[in-house]
Order: sequence, then structure tokens, then C-alpha cells
Amino acid sequence: MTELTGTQTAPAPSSSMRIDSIPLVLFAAFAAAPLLASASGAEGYVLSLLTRIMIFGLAAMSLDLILGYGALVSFGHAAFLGIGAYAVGILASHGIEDALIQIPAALGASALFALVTGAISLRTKGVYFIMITLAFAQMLFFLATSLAPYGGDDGLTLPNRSLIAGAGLLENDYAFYAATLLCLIGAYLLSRAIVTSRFGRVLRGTKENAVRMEAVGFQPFRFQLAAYVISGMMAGLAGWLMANQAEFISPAFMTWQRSGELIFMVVLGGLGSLHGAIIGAAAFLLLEEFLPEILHAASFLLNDDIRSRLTENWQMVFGPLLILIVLFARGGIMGLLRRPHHG
Amino acid sequence: MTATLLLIQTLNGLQFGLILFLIAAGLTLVFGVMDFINLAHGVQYMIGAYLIAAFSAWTGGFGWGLVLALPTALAFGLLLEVLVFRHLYERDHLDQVLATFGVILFLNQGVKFVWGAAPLSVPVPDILSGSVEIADGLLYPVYRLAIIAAGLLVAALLYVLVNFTRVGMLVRAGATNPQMVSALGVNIKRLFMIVFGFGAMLAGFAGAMVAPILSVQPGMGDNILILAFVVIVIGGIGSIRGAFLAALLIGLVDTIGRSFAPNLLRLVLDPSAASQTGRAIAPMLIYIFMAGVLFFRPSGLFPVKR
Amino acid sequence: MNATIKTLGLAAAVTLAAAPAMAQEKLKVGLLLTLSGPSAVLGQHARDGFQLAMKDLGGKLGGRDVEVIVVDDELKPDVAVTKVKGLIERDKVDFVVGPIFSNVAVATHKPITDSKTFYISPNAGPSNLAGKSCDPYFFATSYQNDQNHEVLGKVAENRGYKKVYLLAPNYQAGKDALAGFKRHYKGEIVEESYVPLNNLDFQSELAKIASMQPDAIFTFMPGGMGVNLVKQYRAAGLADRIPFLSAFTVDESTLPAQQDAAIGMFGGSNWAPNLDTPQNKKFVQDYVAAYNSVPASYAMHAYDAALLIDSALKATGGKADDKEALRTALKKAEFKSLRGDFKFGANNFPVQDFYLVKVGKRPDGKFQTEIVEKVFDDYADAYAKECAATN
Amino acid sequence: MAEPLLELRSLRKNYGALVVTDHVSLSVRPGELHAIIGPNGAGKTTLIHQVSGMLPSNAGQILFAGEDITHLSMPQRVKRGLARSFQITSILPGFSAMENVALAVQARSGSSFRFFGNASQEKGLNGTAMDCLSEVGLGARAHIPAGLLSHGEKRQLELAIGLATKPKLLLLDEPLAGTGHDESQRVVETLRRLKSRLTIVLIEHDMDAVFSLADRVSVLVYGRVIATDTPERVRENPEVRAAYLGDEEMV
Repeated sequence: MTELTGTQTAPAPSSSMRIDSIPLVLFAAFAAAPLLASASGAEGYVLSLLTRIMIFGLAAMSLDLILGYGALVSFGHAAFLGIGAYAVGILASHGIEDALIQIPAALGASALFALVTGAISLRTKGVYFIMITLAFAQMLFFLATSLAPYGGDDGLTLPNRSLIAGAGLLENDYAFYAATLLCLIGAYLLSRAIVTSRFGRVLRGTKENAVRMEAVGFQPFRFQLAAYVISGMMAGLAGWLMANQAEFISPAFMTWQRSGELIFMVVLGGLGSLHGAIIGAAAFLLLEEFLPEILHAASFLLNDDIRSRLTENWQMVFGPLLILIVLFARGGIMGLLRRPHHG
Repeated sequence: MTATLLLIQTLNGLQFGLILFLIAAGLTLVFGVMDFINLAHGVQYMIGAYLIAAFSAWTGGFGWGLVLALPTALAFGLLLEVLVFRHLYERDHLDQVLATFGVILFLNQGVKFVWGAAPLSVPVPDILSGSVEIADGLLYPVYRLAIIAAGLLVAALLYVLVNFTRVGMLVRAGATNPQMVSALGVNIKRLFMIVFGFGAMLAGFAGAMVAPILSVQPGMGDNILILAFVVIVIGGIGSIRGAFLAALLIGLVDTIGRSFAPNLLRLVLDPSAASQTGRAIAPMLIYIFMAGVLFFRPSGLFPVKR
Repeated sequence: MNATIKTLGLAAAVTLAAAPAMAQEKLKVGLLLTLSGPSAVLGQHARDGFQLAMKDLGGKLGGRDVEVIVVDDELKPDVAVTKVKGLIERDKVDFVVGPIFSNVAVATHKPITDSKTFYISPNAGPSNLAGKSCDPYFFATSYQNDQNHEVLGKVAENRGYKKVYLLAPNYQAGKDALAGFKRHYKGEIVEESYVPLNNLDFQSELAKIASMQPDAIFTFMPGGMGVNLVKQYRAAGLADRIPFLSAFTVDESTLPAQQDAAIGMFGGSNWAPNLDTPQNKKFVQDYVAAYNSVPASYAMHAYDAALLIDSALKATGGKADDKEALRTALKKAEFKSLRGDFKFGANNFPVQDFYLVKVGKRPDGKFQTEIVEKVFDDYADAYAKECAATN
Repeated sequence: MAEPLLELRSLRKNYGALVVTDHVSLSVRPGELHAIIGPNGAGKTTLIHQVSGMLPSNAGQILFAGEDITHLSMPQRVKRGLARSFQITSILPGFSAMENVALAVQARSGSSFRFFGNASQEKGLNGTAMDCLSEVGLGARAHIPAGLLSHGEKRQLELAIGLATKPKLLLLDEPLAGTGHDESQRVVETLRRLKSRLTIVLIEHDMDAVFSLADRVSVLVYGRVIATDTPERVRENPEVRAAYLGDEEMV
């Protein structure tokens, strides 16, 4: 009896050990990247790009928490990015620039929005859930565009990044990078803990078979709603970071296309592994950033006119690339990483 | 703010709703029968508009253009089915979403590559140009009435097809119980192709019909796609009847709500606040409507029993 | 996928390493424009206008070889911020020319001007950049957004229209547009109608217009919305009965789609393709020959932006390092603008003439806007007085 | 006689005009194994769904241990000691057999709103789960992903999950369906052992099993209970024989 409980931690040890090294490598890379940035001579740009990747990674990971572990496809997750960002913008334009107030406000507003919309949305299932979350996000989007005092559709430039206890620590790009990395790692560890906890196990069980879970005495709704709120708060934090990274807020942060992109990042990286979502976000943003240049470089044999047309129409390459990934790389990028070890 | 204005707005809502129905019908069938989320349905609408623009310029007439555009839209839909979609039926919904999004990116950029980024124009066919006076001093364009007529005709045709033909029977059965249909020994692959091609053609038809009144441009299908999803979700996925009703409701809610919401609000608020609030609420109306419907009927108005 | 990521890293590293070595030789100009999505056509006009200027200047600005780097802002402000940082820090551009849209301008001006890189707008002219947040490094060769609307307000006032119906999309620029119109128009406004952004169908509004019978309508309906509105306005039989005053609604970027439906409709502008100067004639001719479309004002502004940079660099002897000298030179604007008179106001926005324009058909069958009358002479924008920072 | 543990009073379920459960009244005594048999389409599974709370009833009452539970949700009924298994195997295929059972243990031991601590390491949960698995003879297969178990093993796992909720009454919906001979013997043996400790309501087509295990048998035909009695007397009931006429399963 005791023997069995002792050994049960390592099912199929070889593959899982290697998979677990991925997040370590990933975070080590993020931690080491600033060195590369300062060597590149374009540190602001490299830091900005990497910070963006981490912010989207955080948002995508928060989505993975309910999508990969709870099968809740939220098509309105960008709304939380918007809430977090507008918490910064609205408070800042009333002179409250301290993160110690802004972050709790961002998290609180996200939690409240998630609680109310989640309680309604979770009455529905499947595609209906997808669409009702979209509906709530759209309402918030249109609300933001009508907020004339806060820039309406054009958005609002922030005078500076948020203060921390009155000090402008985050103005330095490296400091902001470090803060973002801390948020990402913190959220990752928290999510990791959640998915293995009692709570997470119920969530995962509900994903596999909700009726079974009810038949052993769980009320899935309560667990799904709690997960939705936690996920929304994490995305809200990402929104707070995003506003500070861009030093700008805009309804464009919460378009339905943005919500879609978050889903793509999660699926691209591979569902249900948390770090897969971060890798997916990185792949998506790096492709968006560099695909035009890769095409430009790769087409050096062609004449200039065709090259520039190719570069400009990079989405014509990006689209089929997505299709190929789906068709030939099941389980996203994490699926690819995992495959060789299964033999 | 009179009865005639209400009449006109109702006609407008009807026309908008019928266009939505043409798109949503294919989407709900493909979704209901094949359990396949096709985000690329919106670009098929766009392709329809581009095809009519190209063909009517080439043949010099809208009618001939339509004659050529419809089969081309069908063929294009089938081509996509064979190349991409066929390999996705067995996959889960998220894979389908990702891959069909890839198709959107490719085709939005593709039409720009072929036809340029500037919007294209399709002239209103001569016999349908001009307006009729439907009330004192209020003109209504003939072409709009033609769209309404065409939409109703297609709806009637679909009703007959779905209810009184063998394929229609299979489609209905497929939406309710896909396993049963394959157990009947039906060539499911062919049924899927028929449904898919037909849906693509309907979307293409919708695109062709609106081309003379709207601008034909890259990405024109993206927003309408979201509306079509709103429609099929309100109607109940897989239900043609639901899609029809929901499309008309959305058309009316959007059109009438937009022009009368500020007036209604004026009853409870002062005029400037009313117009401000009205403006803020108008674009949200259909989403509020959808959230409301799903709150009371979590599987839409006409849930298809599975 | 693995391989792709490696390639990405490699490409990034190569570009990064290559950047400093190149910086001394060629002058670098980044074009930040919207080149994808439904509004891509505006970015294309600006890009083509700039490229045409480069051709006319022999590929040199102020005597220096030039590398032009074109990036697509995707009309996403946050994406644009990162791309801008790439232009500045990786590519080490000396100038950024762009953007088309105000929200991108609002989002990107801080990172650009903070790095003391010159930012020259070929279109976007949001009010805060002309007023409170004006910046010594931000120049516009276009206009302040409100000005074109003011032209139509003035025209409506001059012509004695008693009742005007206003129509705009429900977003900030739409509200600004109507505010701009009202600055000079003092008559009655029978209705301010707002439609959702990306609205496709204007039947509701047209029905209202028909029932209200105003003396004129004024609208701001950019891009595809304008195409739809103009065609539907014509189809509803209103075009011959109620004058159609507009800004950014009928121009050379939308006319290829509006065609005959737009004939006779009015717009406000600082320029039109038929403006009668020899330089402008050549520009329009060359542009049509090269790109098979009539240039819109975006192309003209971008062309002028190239001339502006050229003139400033000539004044500094080709040196872009002395920012202060370069700024002074830019400010003088010693170049011959396609639109004739041109000078910068205190806020680095142009002080220029504005015209009422009307859509007509060219002999070659293409469509263009044509000047009807001059409405404002040497006109500065309303926000210039709020700007304190530039001098 | 003791008060019944489960009592159904005029329970009814209809879909429009189609009446699936027609005024079913039934009482299950504490400690008995009560089998419900009936030809295909008699509405047995529907009845189980109603009792377990998966389907609402249109009329009638369900009393469990004297309490009216007609309007309680399924989880609430489970909390009161009413567990069920499913006719079509309903397990969590991606979880190990152990975790499937441990989740059921978790449901009744302390709050599940715990966000920290590795649940799969909790000795208290795993120990109890292991006991349940051993009880149904799956102890050796505890760490196999449930989806990879054989069909019969999955049926045993269903049983173990049901046990883990510490029920007073176990509703079993055809636990032998689709199992091979050896497997079904094992399940029957398990049931025989459990019988002494639990009240069981058993729906089953395998008449050998039913008549060897059951204390009492109710016969359901077209949604109505036509007889409730000891196995011997049910077997001789002419009405039951008529209902089963031609049905070869009836011995």
C-alpha cells in the first residue's frame, strides 16, 4: 500500500523528465536575454520585443489555464487585457500612478468582470460559450471606444510608466523587463500549483467528463467559475503590463481579433502545458515581427519588385504556415518537442 | 420618427437580415452536419464579391457575371474542401479554428495580391437601378427590394431542399445524429462535400448580391463572419429555421435599434445624455441581445437535439 | 518549426550585427504605414508617393544615399510601438515617415520623439500632437485632422445652408470631425447621426435624411464606409437633391470604387490632382504612369515629406547627427511643395491654403477630385496656440 | 420492517406525449440488493437518471433516508450517500485508475477549493482510493491510465469510483454490460461481497446474475412497475412472463 503511493509520482519517467526541463530552459533564456539585448546595440527594441512576448505569454498562459485544463474556450480574453490597461490609463489620468493601487484595481476589476460574465456564460456550453464570451468582450470594446475622456477610439498616451511606492523604478527598460519576467514566473508557478492541486484536479476532471464529476459529488460550475476568475485576473495583470510597456492604452487591445490571437497562441504552442502557451506566444509574435524580413532574405534571387510584394504580403505565407502546423504538428509546438522522445 | 420611417427601417432590417441569413445558412449547416467550425466562411463571402466584380467587368453585365460567379464560388469552395478542410473534420474545434484562420489570412492577402488593395466597384444592374416611391416622398432603391426578394427565394428553396429531398433528409439527420447517418451506409464524404460546396456557394451568392451596394475590399468578410456566428448561435446550431429567424431578428435589432434607441432613451434621459448613451449602446445591441437570448436559452432559440 | 525558430534567431542576429556597420554610410528612413487590412490602400498611396519622390531625387536625400525601410503597422497601435522601436534601435533610422492613422500616431510619437528621431506625418494630425502634446521632433506635411472638416463648415456657412444633417462613424475621429465642421458653421444642425465603425449599410440614415430634407449633409466616412455611403446615397436618389459635403470620403483612394456614383460630390482638401502648377502636373502624370492610379493627398504629403527631408539635409550639408541644426532646417521648410505655398506654424503643422473640391472624371476615364474654390488662405489650425514646446 | 432507504412515489417522466416513466412507486429496503429488470426500452436507465438527479422528473417524489430529494442536484444527492455507475462507461480516460477513484474520495473529504499542494500526493486520498480499487480487484492496475484499461476493468473501475463516494446506496446501471465471461464473474463476486455492506439498486440484463444476487426484483415494462417481489416469485409471475414472451434472456 505505502509502497504504491510512494512510487506513483513517476509515470513514464523518461519523457516527462525531459518535458519538465523545457520551462527551465525557457525562463533561463528570458533571464539571460537582457545580456544579448545590451550586446545587440538595439537594447530598447530587443527588450521591448521580448517584454511583449512575455506579456502575451502571460495572457496566453492565463487562457491555457481554463482552455487547456478546463476546456473553456474564452473568445473574449482580450477584454481582460483591456481592463488591466484601462485601470492604468483611467487611474493615471486622475493622478493615481502608483502600481500599488493600480494593480489591485486591475485585478479587482478583472475579477469582478470575470465573476459576473463567467456566471452567465458558464450556463452555456461549447460554441455557445465561445460566442457569449465574445459578446461580453465586444460590449466592453464598444464601451471603451465611447470613453471620450480617456481617448475614445484613439486611445490615450500615458505620461510615464506606473510608479512603485512613489518611485519611478519601471522607467528603466531593464527594470521593467525584470518586473515582467517576475510576473510571468510568479503566474507560472501559481498556475503550476493550481493545476496539480485539489482544485486543479477537479478542473481537469471536469474537462474530461463533467457528468462523471457531478456523479461523484462535485459541482463543476463553481470550479469553472473560480478558474475563470483566476484566469481573468492573470490576463488583467498582463493588461496592466501591456499598458506600461506600450505607455499607451487603446480599445485596440481588446478587439475580437486580439482574443482570437490569444487562442491561436495557446493552440500553436500546445494545449494544457502552460509553458506551451508562452512558447506559442513567442512563436506567433516572432513570426509577425520577422516573417517579412525572412521572406525578404529568402527571396534574394528574385527581382526587387517581387521581393517587396512578397515582404508586404507576408500573411500569405503566415496563413499556410498555420495550416501546415495544424495538419502536420498535432499538439502544437509542444507536440513537436514531445514527439521524438516517444519514439 | 414616423410610421413610414419605421416601415423603411423594417425593410432595411429585413434586407440586412436576409443577407446575414444567406451566410449563416451555410455556416450552420457545415457546423451542424459536419461539426466543423469554418472561420473561412467569411472569406467565401468576400470571394463571391470579388468574383462578381471580376466577371461582371469581363462580361459587361451583372447577370452574366452572376452566372459565372456562382459556379466559380462553388468550385472554389470545393477546392478548399479538398485541399484543406477535408483533413480537419476529425480534428477538434480548436485545430479547425487555427487552420481556417490561416485560410483567412491567406485569402485576405491573396485578393489584395490579385486585385490590389483599393476597393473595387460593381455597378448596380441597369434594370434594378433606380428607386420606387413606397410612401410620400420616400424612395426605396429597387436593388434593395431585389435583395429582399432573392433572400426570401433562397430561404424558400432551402426550406424545400431540406424538408422534401433525400439530401435534405440526410442533412437533417446528420445535424441530429451524425453517427446514424454514416451507419445508414451513406457516402458521408460526398454528403459533406455537397453540404460544404453548397454553403460556400450561398456565402458567395451573398457576397455577389451585396457587391453593388457595398465596397468590395480585402477583409470584408471578417466582421460579417462574426455576425453570422452570432446568428447561428442565437438560432441554435444546425437549425436552418433558427438561422432564418435569428438573422431577421439581428437585422431588425441592429437597424431599428440604431435609429430608435436614442429616441427611446430620450423618454427617460435628457436629450444630450440620451444621444450620448444611445451612441454608446447602439453597437452593443446585438451582443446584448445575444447574451440575453443565451441567458434564457443556453442552446439558442431552436436547439437541435443530439 | 524548430528550424524556423532558429532561422528567426539567425535573421535577427544578422540584422542586429549588420546595423551599426551600415549606419554611417546610408541615410535611413523608416516608413511606418498601414499596409495590411482594409485600409492598406492609404498606406500604399503614401508609400508610392514617397518612392516616387525618391526616384525624382535620384535616390538621394540631401546628397546622401538612402535606404528606405517600409514596415506595416497593421493598424494595431501596440504592434506599431514595437516596430517603431525596431526602426529606431535596430535599423537606426534617421527619420520615421508615417503613420496614416491617428491612433497609431498617438501611440508611437513618444518612443520616436523621445529618441530624438524626427517623425514626419504624411497624414495623421491628431489634435493633441498639434496642441498640448506638440513636439519639436514631430512634423506634419499634411494637416491637422479638423481642418478639412472646417473647410466644409465654412462652405456651408458661406452658401447660407440653414439646415445640415451630420453623419459620422461612432469613434473619436468621427466626433472630432463633426466638432471641426461646427467650428465655422452656425446654422441649424437637424441631426447628428453616428453609425458604428465599419458600418456597411446606411439605409437607416438615408431614410432619415430623405424624410428630414436638410439643405445639405456633411459626413466624414473614411475608407470602405465612404464607398458604401456614396454608392447608397446615389442609389437612394439623394445625390441630385441634397448636396453631399464630405471630408476623407471621396478622394482618389476611394474613387476607383465609387466611380460615377461620386461625381459632383464635395470634399475639403489642401490640394487636388488638378492643382495647376507645373510641378504638380508632372507629379500626377508620373504617378499615374507608374502606379496606374491617380494619387490621393496621402501620396502628395509623402512626396512632400521626402522633399522636406531633402531640403533640410541640404541645409546641413547632409549631416543628420546635429539634431538641433537639422530641426531648424526642417522648420524652415525650404522646398517647393506640390501644393504651392507651404510653411510650418509654431506647432510644426503646415500653414496652408484649403480648397473645396468636387469629384470629376478625367479624360482617361479615371476619377479625381478637382478644385472648385479656395476657402481658406494661409490657414493655421485651431490647436497651434496650445502648443508651447517647439520653440 | 425498517423504513425504506429509497422510496419513489408516483415518479413520472415524459417527453411531450411520450411517457417514459409512468407513476413508478418503489421502495428499497436498507441492506437489500434490489434488481430492476425489464425488456429493452422499458425506461430503466431513465429511471436511474431520475433517481440520481441527472434528469428532472415531471411529477412524483423521491425520498432518500426519509428526506425528500426530488429537487436536489446530482452532487447534492451524492453528498447524501446516493452514488451511481453508468451504463456507458463514464470515467476520466486521461487520469490513472487511482486518480479516478481518488477524485471521488476527494469529493467527500474536505474542501476542494485548495489551490496549493499536489493532490496526487495526498496520502489520505490515495490510501482510501487504493482500498476501493483493491476491493474491486483492480489494486494491481492502479497506475494505468484509465483509458487504457480493458472494458471489464473499466466496469470494475466504475464500481470502485462509486464505492469511493462512501454511499449508503449504490445505483448500478448494467455493470456487466459488454464484459466477457471471466470479467463478469469477477464483478458478480465483487457485488456479492458488497451486498452485505451496502444497499444496491441493480439494473442488469444478465438474468443469471440478477437471480443469483438479488433479494428482490422489480419488473419495469413501458415505464411501469408491473411486479416487485422475490426472484422466485417474479420468475413465476404470469404477467412478467407475458411481458418477456419471446425474450430469450428470461430464464
